[in-house]
Amino acid sequence: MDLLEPHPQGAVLRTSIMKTDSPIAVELVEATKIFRTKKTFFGRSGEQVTALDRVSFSIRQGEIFGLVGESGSGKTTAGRLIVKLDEPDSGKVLVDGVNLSEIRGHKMKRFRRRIQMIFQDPYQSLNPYLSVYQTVCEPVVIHRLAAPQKRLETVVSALSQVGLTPPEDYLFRYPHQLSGGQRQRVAIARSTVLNPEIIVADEPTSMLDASISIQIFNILVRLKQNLNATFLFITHSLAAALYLCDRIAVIRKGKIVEMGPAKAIIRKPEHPYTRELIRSQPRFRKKTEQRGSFRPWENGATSS
Amino acid sequence: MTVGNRTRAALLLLCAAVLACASAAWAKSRHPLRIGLGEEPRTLNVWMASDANSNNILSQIYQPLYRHTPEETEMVPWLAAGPPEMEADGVTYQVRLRPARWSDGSAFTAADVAFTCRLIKEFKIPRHYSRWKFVDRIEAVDDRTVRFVLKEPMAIFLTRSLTIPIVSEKEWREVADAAKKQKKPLATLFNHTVERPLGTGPFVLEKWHKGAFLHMKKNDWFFGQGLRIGGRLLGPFVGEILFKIYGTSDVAMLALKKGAIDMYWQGIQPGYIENLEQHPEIRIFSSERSALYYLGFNLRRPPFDDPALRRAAAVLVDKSFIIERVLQGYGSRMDSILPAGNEFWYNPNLTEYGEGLNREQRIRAVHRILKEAGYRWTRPPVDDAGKVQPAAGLRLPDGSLMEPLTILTPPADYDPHRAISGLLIQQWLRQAGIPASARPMSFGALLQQVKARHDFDAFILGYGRLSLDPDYLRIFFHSEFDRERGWNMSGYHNPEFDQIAEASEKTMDLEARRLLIYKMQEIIARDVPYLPIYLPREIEAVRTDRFAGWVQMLEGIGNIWSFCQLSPVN
Amino acid sequence: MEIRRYILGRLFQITLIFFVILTVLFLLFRLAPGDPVSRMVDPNMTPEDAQRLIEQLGLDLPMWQQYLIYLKNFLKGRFGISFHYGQPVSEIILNRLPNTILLFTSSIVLAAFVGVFLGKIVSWKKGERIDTWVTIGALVCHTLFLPWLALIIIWVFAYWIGWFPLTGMISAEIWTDPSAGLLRKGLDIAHHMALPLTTLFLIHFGSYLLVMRSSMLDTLREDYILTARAKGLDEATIRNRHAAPNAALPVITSVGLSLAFSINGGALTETVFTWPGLGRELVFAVSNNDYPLAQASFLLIAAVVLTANLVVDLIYAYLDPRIRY
Amino acid sequence: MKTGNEQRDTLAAPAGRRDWLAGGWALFWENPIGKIGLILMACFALMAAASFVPPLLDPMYHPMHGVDPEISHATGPSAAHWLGTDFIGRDILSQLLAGARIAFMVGLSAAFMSIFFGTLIGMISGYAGRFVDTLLMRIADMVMVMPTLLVVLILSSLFGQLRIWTIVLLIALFRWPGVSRVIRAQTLTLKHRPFIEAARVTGASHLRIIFRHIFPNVLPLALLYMTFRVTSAIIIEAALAFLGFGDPGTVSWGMMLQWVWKTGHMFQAPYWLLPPGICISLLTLSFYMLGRAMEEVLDPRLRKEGESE
Repeated sequence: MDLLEPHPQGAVLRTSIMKTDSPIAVELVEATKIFRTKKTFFGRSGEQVTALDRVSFSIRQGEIFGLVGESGSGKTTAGRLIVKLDEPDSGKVLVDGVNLSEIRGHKMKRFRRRIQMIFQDPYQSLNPYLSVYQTVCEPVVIHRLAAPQKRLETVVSALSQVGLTPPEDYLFRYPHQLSGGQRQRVAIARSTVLNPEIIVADEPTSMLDASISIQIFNILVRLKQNLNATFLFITHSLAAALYLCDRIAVIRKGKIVEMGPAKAIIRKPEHPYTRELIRSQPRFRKKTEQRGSFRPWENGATSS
Repeated sequence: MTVGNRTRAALLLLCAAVLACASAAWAKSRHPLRIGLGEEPRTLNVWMASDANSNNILSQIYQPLYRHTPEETEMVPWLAAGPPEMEADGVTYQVRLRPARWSDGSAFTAADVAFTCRLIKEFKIPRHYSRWKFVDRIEAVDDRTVRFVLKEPMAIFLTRSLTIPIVSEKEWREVADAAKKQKKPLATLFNHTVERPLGTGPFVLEKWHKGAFLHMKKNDWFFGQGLRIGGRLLGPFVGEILFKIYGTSDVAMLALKKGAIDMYWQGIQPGYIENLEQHPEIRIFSSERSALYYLGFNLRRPPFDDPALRRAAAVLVDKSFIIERVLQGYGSRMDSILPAGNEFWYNPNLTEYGEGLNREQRIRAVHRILKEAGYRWTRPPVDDAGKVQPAAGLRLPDGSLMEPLTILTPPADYDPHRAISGLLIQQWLRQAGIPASARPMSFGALLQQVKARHDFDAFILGYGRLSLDPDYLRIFFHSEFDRERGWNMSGYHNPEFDQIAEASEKTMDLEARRLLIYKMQEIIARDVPYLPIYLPREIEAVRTDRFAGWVQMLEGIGNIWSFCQLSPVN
Repeated sequence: MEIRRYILGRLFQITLIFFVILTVLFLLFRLAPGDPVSRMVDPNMTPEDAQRLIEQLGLDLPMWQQYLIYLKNFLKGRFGISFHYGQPVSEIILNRLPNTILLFTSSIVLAAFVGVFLGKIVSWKKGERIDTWVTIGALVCHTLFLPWLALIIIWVFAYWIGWFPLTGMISAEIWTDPSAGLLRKGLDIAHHMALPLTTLFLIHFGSYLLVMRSSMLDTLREDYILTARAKGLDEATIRNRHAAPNAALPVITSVGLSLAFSINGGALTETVFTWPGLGRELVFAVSNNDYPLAQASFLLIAAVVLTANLVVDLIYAYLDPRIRY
Repeated sequence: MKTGNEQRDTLAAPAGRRDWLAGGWALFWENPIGKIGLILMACFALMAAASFVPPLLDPMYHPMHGVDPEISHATGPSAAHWLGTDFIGRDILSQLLAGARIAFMVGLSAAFMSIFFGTLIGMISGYAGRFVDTLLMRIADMVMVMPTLLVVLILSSLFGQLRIWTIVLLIALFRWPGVSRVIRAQTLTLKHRPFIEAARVTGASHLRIIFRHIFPNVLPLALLYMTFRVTSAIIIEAALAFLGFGDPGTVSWGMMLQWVWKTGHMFQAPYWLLPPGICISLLTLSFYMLGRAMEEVLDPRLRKEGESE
């Protein structure tokens, strides 16, 4: 197995190596999603865009699965289907074998607690009118995770887990008083305060500077360890996918063109699109060559 | 820029034209009498017309057999040639007619009179039918003689029945026949549009320009022209009348001051007087009215089913205050249902509740009245030391707390005097702990509530243009009229009163009838189902520089005598 | 194709809305207390008389039957007989409608023109003193209390200075004069219309000015204005030929949207100036419990506003191809 | 430790909320329209506060029931009555002061209610979409074409004279559609913003999303519209009272005008006619100006422009 080979990501990743026989956590079966342009008064539809075209893949428990593709390829749509922000037009999304479209009512709420998403743009994903405390506490309140008097404690611990220390400094700040990296940490804290089993991370670093991205990666990796969660990592960066993911799928125009262990795909891309993707990312090339010096998580862990 | 310039040029041109037009004053030799009306007449259909403005116009056109002289002392024959002749049986009357012509030149005959009366009976025309249903037969004896046969002797026949306006058979025969064939004859008759009413009066309608004016011309066929009736030489001496419609009195007053109208045919608020008096050309007439403005109680349910409470309310209402301030002195207090000016029928010896007392004395008096009647307060209006204090927690004699009650009044836009009086009375009643609040209501809704549903505690209403004959006393308080849409709105039941009222209806001897009417007034003043409050005066203003000869009588100067006698100044 | 569908859709919506208004009005007027008969305060009106009249007017039928009759008559264009005037309501309305249209449209058009013109000018001088003062002036005019303003105008211009007739629409003297020609009569109407027109104009032009001003400021930031400037066109040409026509679009919408508001003002103006229009008639019908007349006038007003909104939408869709909903 | 990037990030971040408010305030105050509006409004607020004083001095200054025992007709200004008295001897100044209180009460509460309805309906409509949206917006269209004054006039005449609170409620009920359209449009843009989706993912209910997440975001806009609604509410109440359909138990400025008008003092008692009319006009003007100035502060486009100047 490729995964057993010595891995440049060293100790961190090794812990995440999953067993091939662990049960399937998330599965997309022939999922199709079509977006239509705005409807007119008589219900006549406008133009159609197929965001996902009969896509199937499965993620095993504890796995970090990468979904790689350029923008508009449908990778975000797949993530949104999994957290049930969108419904597939055909096909199924299964979580622990349960079809998502059948989950309703209070079951839905329980489901929400188990699957969380980290959004791409931290400038957009935080409500500007809620303080850090209010934002992070909200899931706690919704799911009644802690008694009212223990909420502060829960929030503080979630904040320190994402490296916002001392947490008290941040509790009563508003998003516009935070930097991008700090915001994304708050967003991560909001997702992880629920101790979710599955986390969909939708390009969590694409809006951030490189050095801050690395800190964020680092936090994600640590969280994964702590929570033993399953990860769907959506990215356009093959480099990030390679470093973080166990397996990846390359998606193009709503179709998966290639899927397999991360390293195998990047070393031996079979589909021309994957090759093109690799070529189009000079940074990736360069960085894979200088891999040895690129270990941001080691200092990142102490940086903030 | 070009658009702007063009617009501006066009505007300038328009302004110039308008100004030129304005300055080119109307310098014609015509000399019409110009009268302001508060509102447009509703209709020229005489059967439908129940509003003052329509009646103002129609009174120039349709004429009755008899009418009151300006002095109001007697009825004089108008279309009739002489007084009605009663035959020995006491129920048959014969009326001779004057030689007269309709305004189209055709002859006015007994057939027209008979037709009019039969029309009323046949269609049961509301407001008129009640005065004709006791008439058995109407016959045209010859062209100039009509005979009426009554079912029984009726006091109001002469004063009320024979004063209806006579219409021409020619004008109405076809309409009536067509209406009779309809499913709803009365509605058809009511909704018949009259374009050019045909009458015998001093003026004829020339044109009604809807929303703007009515134009009337002298009727050359007017029977009274050159005659001396009621001691007056009749004209008309005015060739034309223009009735202009002003929506508000303020503007009409400005028009009067500016000289755009010669008279405003509507009572005006006392507020105008001071200012108008400064104009040398303007003369103010303040005339008696035959009216009644009163506070009515609901005797069908507590708390006003108790006469003691009604009397207490009567003491609390400071009529002089209302007259002095709200009416600005242009009115007089009423203690009877009849206006004091109706000298023959008016009973001058009635209880004058609260007369001459000041506020504190009134409260003390009421405290006494109510205490004796068994009322209790948690906080009486007069404390043990005899000091007047704000009262609270009034309990009825049966021990229950008095529920909040409402005094319904017409809205301020309809009659500000009554609306404000309502608020004042509310305050006064509260001083004795009576939890009253005034509630103005649109006129239709108010009448529905009071007259049809009988769902109210108290109300303020008024009657204008009450007839001189006091038969309305019977209609207001006889228990027969306590029903849906009946005029006994208080729900007053008193067998003694009913008996006297019935007798008064049929007593033909004036003196005997007067005693009965006196007694009825006494009973009402004692039981207070209505508390008469004030009798406003009719205030009218005219210009004196163009026309003279206004005749003042009850209800003001806007009467047929004025229009028959007015003549241009020099 | 697109636009036709859009128009059809809007028409369908409007018909639906109109039907709802029709029904609501019916219910309101039937549930309300008070009927034309109880207004006849005359001791000679006996309870029997009243009952007879109510039957004759068809007010004693069951509600649903009245409603069906109402709908049937409406479809036939019959609005019943006015309780107050005893004439067919349609006749009264037809008599009053032209007067309202005359006063209303001329004031709105005038206000829109002047508002657009001034708005164009002041937007060009943004930040200068004239801009501030004109804006404040427009705000003041816009918020003046209309009936009060109308009364002051009557007082000053009709009574004190005496340039204009007090109220009304025509002078009886001229219209009863057989020698008066059409021109003289027309000028007489114009003379009477001057003051109510001024009142409505003052109330309305401010809002159009403000809309035009901000719309102009938006437009001036557009690229094509920059292009025009770069081409070296003179300021007046840029302002009048390039910016203003585009900036005037929102004014059209604003006219449409503020129509309901304008009708309130129109009714008040007509009432104070005794202008024999529909608004005044409605106010009167309402206070006289004349259901058929009030109902029909209100329906007509609603229909006019609805249609005007439709027209505005269409004009907008036509002029601005970007917006096709 | 902060990396250089993070420092730069902090600098680039928008200024703190307080700074933003202060900036807004400065911009607002710079605007002559905002300044005049605010000063005017402060004057009227003072009047409203002062309305409690005269009846304490002497019961004859009670605006509704108090009458000067010496005076029984309308009189001009004097030492005892600075603005004169009305026709039954009530003090005009105390009526004017009480009118300020009523105007504020009517304006603010009707505006508040209509904003409340409008915001609620707009948020629900925009958030729910589909059938609910269509239904609510068609209702809004329908209500929007109703001339509010005439509708309230009809209602008040049908159901008897209305109490002041009924009038307030009716005004609110007919003035929400404009607001709800704006709020709906705003909600539509917010609805697909990631922070709303984030809330959905955390399991927030629809109600929670509407009130916790959308509401604060549309609130500034709603408040802006409230100032315009205050204006129209005051005008409608005054016009209604002027026509004689107001609450006779209140001393509103419209009611004062009605008294002047109906008692025949319109063109003879300028001391009685002018003050209420001027007050109505100026108070509505002040709210309108406030709204205009606020609009410029809130509109980021105009704001940028303002800052660059």
